[in-house]
Amino acid sequence: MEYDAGATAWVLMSSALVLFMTPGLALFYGGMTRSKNVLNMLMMNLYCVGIIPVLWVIVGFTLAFGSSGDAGWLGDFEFLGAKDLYSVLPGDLGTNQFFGALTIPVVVFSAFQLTFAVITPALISGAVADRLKFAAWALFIPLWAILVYSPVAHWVFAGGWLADLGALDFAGGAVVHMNAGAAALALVLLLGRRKGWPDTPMPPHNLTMTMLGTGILFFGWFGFNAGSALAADGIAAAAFMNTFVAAAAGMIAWLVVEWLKDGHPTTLGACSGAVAGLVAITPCAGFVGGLSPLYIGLGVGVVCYFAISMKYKFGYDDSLDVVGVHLIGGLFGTLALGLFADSSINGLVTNEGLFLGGGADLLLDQAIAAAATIGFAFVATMIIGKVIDMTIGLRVSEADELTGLDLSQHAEAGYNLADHS
Amino acid sequence: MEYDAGATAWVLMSSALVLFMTPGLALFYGGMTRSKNVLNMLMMNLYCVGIIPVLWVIVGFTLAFGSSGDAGWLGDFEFLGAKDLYSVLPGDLGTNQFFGALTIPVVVFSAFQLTFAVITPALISGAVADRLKFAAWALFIPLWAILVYSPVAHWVFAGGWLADLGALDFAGGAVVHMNAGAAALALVLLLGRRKGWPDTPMPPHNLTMTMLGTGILFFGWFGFNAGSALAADGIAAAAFMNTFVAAAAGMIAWLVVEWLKDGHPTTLGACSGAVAGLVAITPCAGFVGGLSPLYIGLGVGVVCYFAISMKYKFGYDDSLDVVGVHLIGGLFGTLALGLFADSSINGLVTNEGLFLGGGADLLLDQAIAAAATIGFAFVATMIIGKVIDMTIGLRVSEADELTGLDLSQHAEAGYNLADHS
Amino acid sequence: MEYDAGATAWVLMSSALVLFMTPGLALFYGGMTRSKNVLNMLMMNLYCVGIIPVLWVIVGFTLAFGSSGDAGWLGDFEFLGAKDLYSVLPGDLGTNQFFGALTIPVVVFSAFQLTFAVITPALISGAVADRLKFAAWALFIPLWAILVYSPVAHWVFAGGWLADLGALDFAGGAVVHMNAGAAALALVLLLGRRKGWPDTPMPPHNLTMTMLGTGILFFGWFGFNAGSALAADGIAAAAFMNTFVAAAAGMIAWLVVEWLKDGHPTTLGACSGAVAGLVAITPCAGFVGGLSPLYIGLGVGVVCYFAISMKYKFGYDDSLDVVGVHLIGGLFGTLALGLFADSSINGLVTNEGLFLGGGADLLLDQAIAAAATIGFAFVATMIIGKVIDMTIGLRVSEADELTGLDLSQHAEAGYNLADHS
Amino acid sequence: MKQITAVIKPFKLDDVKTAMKGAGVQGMTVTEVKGFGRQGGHTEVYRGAEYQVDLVPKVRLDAVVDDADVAAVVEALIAAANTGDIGDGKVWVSDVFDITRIRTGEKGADAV
Amino acid sequence: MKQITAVIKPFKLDDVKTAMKGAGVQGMTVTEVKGFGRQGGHTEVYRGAEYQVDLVPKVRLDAVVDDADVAAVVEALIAAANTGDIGDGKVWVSDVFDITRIRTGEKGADAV
Amino acid sequence: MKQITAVIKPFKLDDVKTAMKGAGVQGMTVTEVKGFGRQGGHTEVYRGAEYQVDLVPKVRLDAVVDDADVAAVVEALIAAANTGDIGDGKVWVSDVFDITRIRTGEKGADAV
Ligand SMILES: Nc1ncnc2c1ncn2[C@@H]1O[C@H](COP(=O)(O)OP(=O)(O)O)[C@@H](O)[C@H]1O
Ligand SMILES: Nc1ncnc2c1ncn2[C@@H]1O[C@H](COP(=O)(O)OP(=O)(O)O)[C@@H](O)[C@H]1O
Ligand SMILES: Nc1ncnc2c1ncn2[C@@H]1O[C@H](COP(=O)(O)OP(=O)(O)O)[C@@H](O)[C@H]1O
Repeated sequence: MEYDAGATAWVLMSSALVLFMTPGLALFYGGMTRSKNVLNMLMMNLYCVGIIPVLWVIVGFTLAFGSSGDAGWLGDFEFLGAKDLYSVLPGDLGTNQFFGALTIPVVVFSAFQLTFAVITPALISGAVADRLKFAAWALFIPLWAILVYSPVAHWVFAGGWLADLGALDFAGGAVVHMNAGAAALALVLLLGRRKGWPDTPMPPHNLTMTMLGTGILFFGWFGFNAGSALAADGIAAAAFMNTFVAAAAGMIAWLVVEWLKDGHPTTLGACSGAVAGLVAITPCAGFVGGLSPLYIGLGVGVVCYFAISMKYKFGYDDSLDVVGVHLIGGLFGTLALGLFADSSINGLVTNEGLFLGGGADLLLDQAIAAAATIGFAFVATMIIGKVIDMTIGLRVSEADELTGLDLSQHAEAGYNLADHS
Repeated sequence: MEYDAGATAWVLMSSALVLFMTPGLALFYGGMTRSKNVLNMLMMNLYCVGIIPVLWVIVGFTLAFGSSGDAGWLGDFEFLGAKDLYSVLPGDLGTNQFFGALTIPVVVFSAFQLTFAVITPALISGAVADRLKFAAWALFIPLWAILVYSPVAHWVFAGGWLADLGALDFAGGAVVHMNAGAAALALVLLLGRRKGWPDTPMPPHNLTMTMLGTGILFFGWFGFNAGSALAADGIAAAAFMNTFVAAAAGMIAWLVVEWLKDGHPTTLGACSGAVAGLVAITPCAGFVGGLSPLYIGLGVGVVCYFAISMKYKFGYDDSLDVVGVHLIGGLFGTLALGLFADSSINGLVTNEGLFLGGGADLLLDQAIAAAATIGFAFVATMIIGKVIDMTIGLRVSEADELTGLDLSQHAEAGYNLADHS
Repeated sequence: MEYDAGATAWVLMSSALVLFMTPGLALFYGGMTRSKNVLNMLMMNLYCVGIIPVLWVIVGFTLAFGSSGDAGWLGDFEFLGAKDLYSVLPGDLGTNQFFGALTIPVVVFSAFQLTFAVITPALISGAVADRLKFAAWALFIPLWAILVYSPVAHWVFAGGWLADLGALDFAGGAVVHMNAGAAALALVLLLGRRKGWPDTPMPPHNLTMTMLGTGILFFGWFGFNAGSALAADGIAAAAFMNTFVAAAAGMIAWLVVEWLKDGHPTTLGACSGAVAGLVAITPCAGFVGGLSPLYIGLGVGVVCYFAISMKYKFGYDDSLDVVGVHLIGGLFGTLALGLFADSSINGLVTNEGLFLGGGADLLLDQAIAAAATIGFAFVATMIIGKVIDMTIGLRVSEADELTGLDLSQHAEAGYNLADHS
Repeated sequence: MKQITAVIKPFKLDDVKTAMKGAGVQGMTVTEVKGFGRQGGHTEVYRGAEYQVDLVPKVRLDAVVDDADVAAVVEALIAAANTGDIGDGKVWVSDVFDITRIRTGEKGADAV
Repeated sequence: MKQITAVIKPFKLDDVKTAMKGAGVQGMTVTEVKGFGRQGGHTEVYRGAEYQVDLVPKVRLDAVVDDADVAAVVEALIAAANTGDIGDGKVWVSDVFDITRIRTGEKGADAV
Repeated sequence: MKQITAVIKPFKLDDVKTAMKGAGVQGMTVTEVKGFGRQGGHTEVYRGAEYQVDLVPKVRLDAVVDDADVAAVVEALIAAANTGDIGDGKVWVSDVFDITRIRTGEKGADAV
């Protein structure tokens, strides 16, 4: 088969961009931790870059994308152990409208999807910062990838039951953000608060690192969203622009709110707002147009600003605000698509959004998809987390927490700026 | 219409690359500031990533690219509020040779141009480092974007009067570099010197950050210049190679001069020379070939090395050398194109450069374009700056300057490496 | 000629990615040095980004790729001084199967190859950290580029004698990694150990920088390997996926071994393992499929973990393990291709690997290529190094080594975090 | 006047500062230091090479106080800094002749 | 011999160093410290959470000088470090028995 | 009790620590400092602007020891820190009234 070289080039590139997001995320979070825990944060993210691809070619991809388009719950084993992965034709991947139109090698599609499978569990790291045993993480990630990520990816991205129902998710509002956000909530409830939280100040140890991470995330997110068009066409173009505008609007909204409320526009606020905008536009990116991304970005910037203070009210220590930004931001975007979806942008939109006169049908489907994803991810993560807690234990000792996880878990120090040699 | 998927892929990618340059610029400059002002520098840049896209879809794009090819002064309102932005066909964008040949969705073109609109005002931040009120910047940027950037972009990139005159600017020697450089000069004249400058040493607080920023800028500049071909063709290829060679030559020239003059080849010199080379090749990138980029890079490396010491002579505190590098480097490149433009590289070159036997016509047009851009940007910026100064004030209090802008403007500290928790 | 826009887009992008690897490498190594030498490490890498392109357009490219496909030892001068570089058609570049199929402008091919020429000598910097005179490096690099890199590139990439023999090297296992690794070994033997090594601890001064560098390297390596397909096709796709999986497997293998042996999974181990995986897959990337990248990655992760301790046994101070990772990892990958090469992935594989039933022919060719590359690079580097040592001297004075190379070679300090102004 | 110097665990800084304020101290100077002592250190591993690090992060406090206040301040400091675990640190007192507030030129008890 | 210890505003370091050189000091040791005192601190905000930071950056100087020079050095130091604003810092003097220059073994006034 | 304070070259820290341990010191506190002195400094260049930097990195050690041990410790320290080159640093001794181990409340010689 003749592949479309332009599409292939763009998806190859997008895959590289999305892979780059995980180190970006590591820095984004790493800058916010205390300096004694920065390497542990980086390692939690790096580890996902290591273990997930190994699992993916063996079993993860086939569980997510085997028997694509079956309106079902889980993939089958057709690609087990990378079988046929390098030779299968896109047309054989699945029979629905979406896969029928694929013009790139399946192995590129698989690599692109792999990058999503890598970053999704990595997102959870921000919530459990500073106190999770690395061995527990090392066990949690493969289990979660197989038991939670692959199924949800199948439901939504592989023409599984949620896609069949009519819910839309362009690039992972459900699969990535709500999924990880709900898992994060479950895990911090099991894990408990950091020693000292919330009374002891734990300011970010290096905001320049966080801003660099934000830059990388922003950059990579173009691959995430516009790459999800799986072609270099008008839909990719729209997704690109929407991503840009929503991120910008999220930043501006957050800055305005905090300037008014706290008296200062902050770097961390700018970064947080941009990420919130990026999260919210993710499900919508290739389905909306005009000024919709502006409204979505502005809205989520305000909503997430307030969402991150929930943790103080309810007392769970979502350390770096994974719940506040990814769960809430992902939910906001998923529902917003029910308002703004535009069939002139993308023919896959069969029910337009409420504000475009398409009625509430899509909004309802979106709500169902959100509820299903959040519910499943929360419960499944609780079970996995509980099992790990009862076996090897989730949490480091108090002494190890005090010393810092870099030394206690990795026998390393992040910084040795003073030199004695 | 069938878009060219290869071209679309390349321009999408280039847009992402150019967007990534602004965080890169933030780090480039941020490393050069004192540690108490690093976040403010990052924030000035981030803010451009936030506010400009919001303005762009509403009004910036249409002011720059409405009625493209009209040989005029300013765009009209055809794309106001993102109207038709997602649906207009490239052929309808403008009627001149350039737009007629466009083979990518207009929304991609708009996103690509947006990245230029973001980074251009961001460049100014380096000049005003360490003493500008953030509120003043927050006001200055949108005003400047609309009153200065959009018009100049129209003149040059949208077939406005300067393009019509015959001046060439492949990727923004005028629109980006001289424009920002002249604005920077105006602003520092209004703002005055940093307390203590030039007697008190204010060494860069983190040159590793500056070198990282340089790496990102270099990387992104391939999108900036080769993406400006708006296609994945031989012109993009030439622009790519020219960018590479000129940056390298700029670095080598700077290093050689400083090694001879100051006794040491420095990291900051290498970074500065590379950036100077990149600035100078920007207007020339898709219009020259052979060893021309080598000569341009070598020339600008030497010229900018000397240009940055003008500030000591004339006593204006262009803190991180925006004038010395972008105004002078952009001017150098713009004029160099009058010497080296080569019609065998690009058919848009109708008058070849002086050294290629095309006479002085192009050189003259280039000089006019330079003068017009510099003059307009300088005067308009002066007016905008003066108005802001007279209303909310440009400069922070002396106490705030001493404390540092991170704490005084953003209530944050860049680094908290010592941990007390 | 009509170029393939998709292929051109991908190779342009890949070139940018590979260029970005050199700053990434600078950070990867820079984080591992002591803080007083960090800028020198960055500068050694930056300098390659400066001097190599200048040489390349003048003479490096033609020595490597002049008279491509001649089964010979060195290119001729057909492209001397960039002659015809911007106009030659791909079909005229060389007559063998490989160049005949090229569908991108030659200048893009040249830029892509240039990025390899930049990073290969840069790799050597890690071995000579903390004690090499910058002037010696400034002289060594151009000599090595012309006398070692261009010939070896001709042998392998330009259809020279090694390619003609039947040895395969998809993206530079020999040309890049063994070549640089053998050179590194030669140079550290001449240069001697760092003062204090191995008794005095010299821990990495900033592992967050190393992890950022790793992220950039990983990202860029997709361009390195998948870009080496010189098209956006199924081979690029396979190379991409293989790169991803091998890097991941290398990381996991290293982490497992060190966790078992040293008691902790470390950040530096994760980074090192990923890089080892990337090195080993480089020669194999577009020639293998299925689970082969997994086996290659796992194997090299274990092998390199042990290889880096050779230096303690034999007493050479390969400071940041260029020999252990690049020479050994490159050798491992080059030989592994003799086991795993798969003609169903790439038609250029005429002898399949031993494990695919193709017998030992390819393995033998690979061994010859490895021996030839290592032998030549080692001897030639010894000679170049010796000449420099006898003229301007290789090593800084003991006082300069103690003060640190940043101050003594560059009159700069990496960090000025405390502010007195 | 006396100078009270204490070396404490970093995470105790806040408590100790509060306790000293409670005992009447109005100013002090804080230095990030590393301590060597009975607490021992830890092992770091870089690419298989083990390093014994016997310096652990500590915080040093210096407060000049009036002779009359020394006992109370030291007591408060010890109470706040004590965790009972090895490495809690030391506090010692030495003589100061003369202290001047730079801003005003005030001396002695008026200066602290 | 006496040890003069001063805590000053960081941006005054250069002036103070020059003044002390002027008063005959040939060496001193400089430490980056944080100070707590009347000057108070500032508020930092991270994602809406306000932190009260009551430690401000200061520079500590230690110079051992001959008894005869103490008064002049302290005076010069104060003059240079004074801005008149709160937080200018302190200077205090304490006794030193014995100072040795490590390189030569010289003692007392010859060692400083 | 006496406090021994030394300012040494950073790369000598390990040797000095070992020597002091050998002389019976069981604990000490280490501070990264910058020193100004006869050694002079160096020039830094940033974009053609030359800066004279006269502060060089040093390490400060503070150890409180029993009066009886002072001479031996100082001697050991000097022997280990000496390179014979300018900038080797100083060591000086001052009086300490009272030292308490925070963990146990032990005082004097038992506390160090
Ligand atoms: N003799 C000493 N002089 C100065 N500082 C000391 C001395 N002994 C210990 N310290 C400091 O006190 C800290 C704690 O001492 P250590 O012996 O580890 O535990 P403990 O305080 O429980 O006896 C050390 O890390 C060091 O900073
Ligand atoms: N009693 C003290 N002992 C030691 N250092 C002190 C003491 N009081 C103040 N300092 C130091 O002096 C600095 C300035 O003191 P502060 O009370 O803020 O202002 P001022 O010097 O104007 O009285 C403090 O930040 C602290 O570092
Ligand atoms: N009078 C002093 N008081 C305190 N510290 C001093 C004094 N003189 C020198 N030092 C410290 O000792 C270090 C070495 O002193 P210096 O005069 O450079 O060389 P040397 O030790 O060979 O005489 C200085 O960098 C400084 O930290």
